[in-house]
Amino acid sequence: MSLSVRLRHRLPGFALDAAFDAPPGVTALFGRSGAGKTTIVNAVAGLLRPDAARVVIEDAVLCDTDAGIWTPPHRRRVGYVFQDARLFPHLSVRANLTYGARFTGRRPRAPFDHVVGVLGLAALLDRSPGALSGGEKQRVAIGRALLSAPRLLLLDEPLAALDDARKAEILPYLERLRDDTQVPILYVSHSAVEVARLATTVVALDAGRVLCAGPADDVLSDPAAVRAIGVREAGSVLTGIVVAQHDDGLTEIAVAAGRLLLPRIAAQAGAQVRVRIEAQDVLLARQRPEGLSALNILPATVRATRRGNGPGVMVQLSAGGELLLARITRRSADALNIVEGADCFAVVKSVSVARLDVGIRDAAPGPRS
Amino acid sequence: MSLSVRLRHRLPGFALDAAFDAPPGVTALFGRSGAGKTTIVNAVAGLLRPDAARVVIEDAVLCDTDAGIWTPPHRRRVGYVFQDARLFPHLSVRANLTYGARFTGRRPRAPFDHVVGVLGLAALLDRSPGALSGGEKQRVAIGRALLSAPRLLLLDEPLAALDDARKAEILPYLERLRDDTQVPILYVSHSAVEVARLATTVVALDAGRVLCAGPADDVLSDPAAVRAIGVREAGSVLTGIVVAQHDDGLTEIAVAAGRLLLPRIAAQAGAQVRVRIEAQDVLLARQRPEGLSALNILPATVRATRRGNGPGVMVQLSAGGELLLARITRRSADALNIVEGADCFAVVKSVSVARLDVGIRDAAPGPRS
Amino acid sequence: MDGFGPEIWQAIALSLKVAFWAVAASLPAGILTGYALARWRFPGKGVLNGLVHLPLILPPVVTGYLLLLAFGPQGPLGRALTALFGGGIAFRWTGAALAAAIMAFPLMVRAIRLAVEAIDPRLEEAAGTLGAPPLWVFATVTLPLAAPGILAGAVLAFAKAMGEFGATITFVSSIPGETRTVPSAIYTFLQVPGAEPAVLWLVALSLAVALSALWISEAVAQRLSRRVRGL
Amino acid sequence: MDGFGPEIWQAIALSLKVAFWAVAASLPAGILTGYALARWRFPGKGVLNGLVHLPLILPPVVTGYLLLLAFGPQGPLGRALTALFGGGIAFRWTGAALAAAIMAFPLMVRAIRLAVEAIDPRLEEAAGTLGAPPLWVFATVTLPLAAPGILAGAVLAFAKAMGEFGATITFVSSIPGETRTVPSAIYTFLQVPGAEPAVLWLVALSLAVALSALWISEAVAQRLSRRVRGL
Amino acid sequence: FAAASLKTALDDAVARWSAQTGTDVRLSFAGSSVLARQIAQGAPADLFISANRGWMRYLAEQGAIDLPTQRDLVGNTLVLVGPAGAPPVDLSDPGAIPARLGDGRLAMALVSAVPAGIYGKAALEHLNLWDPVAHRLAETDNVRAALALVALGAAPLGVVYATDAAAEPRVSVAAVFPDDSHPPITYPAAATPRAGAQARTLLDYLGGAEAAAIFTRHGFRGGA
Ligand SMILES: Nc1ncnc2c1ncn2[C@@H]1O[C@H](COP(=O)(O)OP(=O)(O)OP(=O)(O)O)[C@@H](O)[C@H]1O
Ligand SMILES: Nc1ncnc2c1ncn2[C@@H]1O[C@H](COP(=O)(O)OP(=O)(O)OP(=O)(O)O)[C@@H](O)[C@H]1O
Ligand SMILES: [Mg+2]
Ligand SMILES: [Mg+2]
Repeated sequence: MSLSVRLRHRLPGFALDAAFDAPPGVTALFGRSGAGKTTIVNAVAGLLRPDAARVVIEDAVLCDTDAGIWTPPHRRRVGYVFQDARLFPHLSVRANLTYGARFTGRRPRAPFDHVVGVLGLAALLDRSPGALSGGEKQRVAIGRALLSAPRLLLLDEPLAALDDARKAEILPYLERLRDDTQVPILYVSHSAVEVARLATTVVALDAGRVLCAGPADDVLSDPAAVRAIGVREAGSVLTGIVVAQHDDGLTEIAVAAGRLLLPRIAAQAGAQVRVRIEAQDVLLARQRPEGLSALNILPATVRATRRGNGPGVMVQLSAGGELLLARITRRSADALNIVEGADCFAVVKSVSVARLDVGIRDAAPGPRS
Repeated sequence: MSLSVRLRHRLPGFALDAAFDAPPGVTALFGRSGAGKTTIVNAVAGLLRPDAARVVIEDAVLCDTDAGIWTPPHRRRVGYVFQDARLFPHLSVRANLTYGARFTGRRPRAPFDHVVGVLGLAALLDRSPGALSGGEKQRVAIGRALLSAPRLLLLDEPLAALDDARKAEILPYLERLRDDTQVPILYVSHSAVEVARLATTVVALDAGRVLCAGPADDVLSDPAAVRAIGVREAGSVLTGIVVAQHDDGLTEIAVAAGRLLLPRIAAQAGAQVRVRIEAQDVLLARQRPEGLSALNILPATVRATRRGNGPGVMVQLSAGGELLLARITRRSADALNIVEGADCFAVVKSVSVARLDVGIRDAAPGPRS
Repeated sequence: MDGFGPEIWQAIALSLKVAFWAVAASLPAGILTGYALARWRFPGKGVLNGLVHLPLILPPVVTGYLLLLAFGPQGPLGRALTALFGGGIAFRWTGAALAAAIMAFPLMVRAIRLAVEAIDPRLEEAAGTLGAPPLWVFATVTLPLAAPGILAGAVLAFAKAMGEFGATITFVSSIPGETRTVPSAIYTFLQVPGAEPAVLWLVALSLAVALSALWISEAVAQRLSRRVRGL
Repeated sequence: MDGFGPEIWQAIALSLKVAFWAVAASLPAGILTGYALARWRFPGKGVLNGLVHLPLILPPVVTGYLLLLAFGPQGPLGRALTALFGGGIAFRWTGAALAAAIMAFPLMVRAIRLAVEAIDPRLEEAAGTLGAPPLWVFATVTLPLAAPGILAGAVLAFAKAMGEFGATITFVSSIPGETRTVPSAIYTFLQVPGAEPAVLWLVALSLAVALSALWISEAVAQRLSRRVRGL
Repeated sequence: FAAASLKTALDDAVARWSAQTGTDVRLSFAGSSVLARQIAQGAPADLFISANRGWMRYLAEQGAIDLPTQRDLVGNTLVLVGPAGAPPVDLSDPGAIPARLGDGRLAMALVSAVPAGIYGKAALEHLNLWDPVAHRLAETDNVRAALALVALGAAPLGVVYATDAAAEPRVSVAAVFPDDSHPPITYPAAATPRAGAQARTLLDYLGGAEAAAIFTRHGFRGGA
């Protein structure tokens, strides 16, 4: 299923004019505070009636101002996790979670116990929302949306209030949701780690306009686009296949350019994985370095370099045909003579690639086996 | 000024029993969702009446259940940024910001225009809170607390809803606040980057109890403590002095172990800085590596290694007397024979140390010049 | 003065019956009206609002007279009722209940309207995104959240209905056992020199009844509003 | 029938004056009581609540009579007033205002109480952490946020005061220019054979006045509640 | 202070007197019971005109009126009314009223409290008509409301004053109760102890012939 959004709306002091297509999978809305992310999500959910809009899921037209079509929110079947949790204060956590259940019709639903387990809500089921902590509220809100068997998930900064450990538990679940079900997800987040891990498509917004949009791998490794997102988070995504699980807790992954050793990933040999490597975690050397604690050294060719105003240089590498980004200082680039066409070695520490950055794809993007 | 907190409180299904001392500067409350962070902050603010408590700022006893002392919230003079922004809906942004101004007495206040500038609120001043985005609300809430000239700042996840760019603008301001004024800050955050950058003291909570507490440098570089915080965020903090600003956008900093070249820091030569280096950003080599794009190579000695269940090894190094953490794989540790007492070289990429991780201390911790 | 036994108890029972049914029967209309005034925009909203307040502004006698015009045996509504059910409501306790309901209606509606206005519409939106159709949202979100206000409105209306007299006696007169409620009994005694002790008796009785209803409702309200706060 | 000019206008002006002062003077007490009932816990809260509802439950005539007993020239409070200010309020327009205020009080209090209950106490907490002492918090946070409810209460009370009659005529009689308000004028005309046109006239007039007040208040309320929502 | 049912007549008479003497008079109309209680509580009234003797007696016992000034000002007649054009009812036939009532009710003011009701009950008892109708009453808080019930067709018959019946075109008199069937219907008037000379002259005026003519014009039996 795919989502197509075309919106124009004026608010006092703010004008939104955005259009993007979201293929199946997770589409991340990225942008600064006040860029218009929540406004877009509200329009998709039908909570905002835009001046002009056309929103289509697969072939269901949710709203088309030209044609005078308007589907009311409750028939849009979107699961919306609000930026503010908006739990029903008069219902228990359990009743909040099951609120949407009676409207799911015959669509397949996530099993209640499973969602509760993943989100760590078991101990809270009989509590009242007023007595929950900020993060607990947000987890209940996520569960409530998931259990309404939506045909589109809208997540507005769902994990912002959560600690990393909790995030690390919930992210794989969202991943599985993305891969197992065909539910498209519109995901608002400030965290490039989350976005890189989940998103198939990234839409970068600024002041109500789309700055750039496209497949996550492209946008996140496009130095120009990366500027809009925030330099620190630039990185590239390599696709690989799990080759073996080693005894010392490392997983060996074959990527186009060679082998990577990463901290254990819970995936069978043969499973396809996406590995995000932040540009700043990549070191370059002209000769293959020896005696370093870094285990992963990939041969690569410089495709382009881009110098900004700062001290850094973004280097686009081709590693076995795949794109790899490295961010080094200008001084190093000059010293090592990193120019277009130069051959070099990319050094990536194993532990630099934290677990949060590795996404599992049980099913390869393409026909299932 | 310093803060001392001793609390016991029972809620249905949750028991808080925590005690810690917060020296001047920023004290970070760290812990998972539902650990009791907000509960503690509420008790300090006087919004919760704990079963048993003693809260002292400097020598003002805010509350002492044994002695029957209870200062009502409005006389505690705490600036509280709530997890939910709690703006006054009937007042404009400007009126929200100035709400506390009339109660400041003769205490020095932050200049209005300055706070508005730092938080990027100028365009919002005449708006109503209902029409703000999530991040905008939170910024107004921060400004409101700052402008009330508090003698203690309570920040409950103030930056969670903000994008990195905005965070990077606000953090230096909080830093300056910490250093210029003597206002102690109790800071709840899930982000180790924020905590490492700001915190002088870290208090790690779990299920209502203090797991460990102490100076930020110690706690954040203590592998045991780091486990509680989340392995990914382990790192150490080096203190140095700005030596020179180079033309290519790099700043040279002298630390005990040698020189570091970092992306430009807006500080005068001679200024003292804290540089947080995440354990995972440090590579080790037994010989000084050549021809690497990494500019910073510090000689160091292994003080201890700690192997967990995972594939990683946390290596504690002494670099010129300062503590440096490195996280490498077990495989590398074995290959390079990293054992206690071994001499080695620590490799740190310049760009690994993002600006968010560098804190400026105009005034050295100690007597001012 | 306690010799007047059965007639008094009859009046009290009748008052309770009338007030109860006045409130019970008008509650749905009151909720609908309060909700409409709080949430909807429609032409004639101002007129509806005025109409609701009318019984408050008009002297009760006038309201009673208008009721008589409409529901009397010759009135259009009265005839319709007779045709439909084979009996009108004039001179019946049902008529007294109608008069009490109409007099109490503005109080009930105002309380409900305030309660609905205080509900955060974003909660209703959230329910909508979960697939709940508007009526279901109303029943499961709006109504429970407005419950304390609805209860307050019902209590006000009940108190008013217990005390109502002017419109009632004008509309359905004062027939023992049928429409002679406590207030009209009190009125009767007030007209006679020297009956003050009887009046006191009756006043005390009706107070006791109304106040116990009030206090019970307070207890319920407290529990309700704690639930609504989510504690 | 429009020949009775001045007397009618006098009654209308008086009604307005009485209703206005009844509302204006009781508003502070109404706000305080509504707030106390919504937020405080104190012994005797139930009693206070009952007391406030009393005028609603009692037949107006009884309330008027009780007022007469207390504030009449022979009553204890009446004597005290006379001693203090050299003049009582019985049979004066001030007395009419008192009667109207007391009759309208329960309506006002209930609306205010509901509005205060709907305010999120966490906003008041937030104001407290900013250094605002409780009274200031009340004035700058609670009061403005309750404003729509307070207005609603005042409007209800005003409407009730405009229509009040039973207690007024019992307490202060119906003296032209002093205590003959529109409702008591209506009452007197109702007692007289053949005065129906005058009654209609009066009813229409008082309706016009009350409804315009109502509509103006609605407009204000709408603006207020938009502000309170923060839009 | 005067009973409300006297309003138009008294307004007329007093206006005439005011014009003649140039003295301002303020009239307060309400139910007799209300006014009597107010006077008992010290209301600033100079004259009191009651709709029945009971409340006057009540004040007299309290010493709140100046007894020697008491006099009956006007009188009234009790009639049985039916809808306009209704045929006369024979009061000597005990079955006539119940027959006319059918399953309707007889509208009266409160028979135990309001003067018109008390008089009406006395009259019916005197004529041996009470028992059959005692359970068929629709009692109202005042005689005007009883009249309205008949006028609007809600009650087939009602017992009201002649003055009321005359002013209401939608009813017609079906029978007149003989004067001896009930205590005399009079409006006693008296001055209060605080009344000044002017008030007393007004009382005298109201008892005089000119005023009687005015009262008669309004349907009362003047100068009783
Ligand atoms: N009124 C209450 N009654 C019962 N339990 C409560 C109440 N308030 C909070 N709790 C519980 O106390 C625990 C601590 O809550 P607290 O809000 O302090 O967590 P927190 O550390 O701030 O979490 P978060 O990071 O999610 O905001 C939670 O488990 C919460 O469910
Ligand atoms: N009702 C409104 N009236 C006027 N302006 C509004 C209204 N609602 C939102 N805005 C403005 O529109 C802009 C976009 O708001 P939106 O909530 O979509 O931002 P966002 O991208 O979600 O930001 P954040 O990350 O801070 O939540 C903001 O500048 C906001 O102030
Ligand atoms: Mg948003
Ligand atoms: Mg919290």
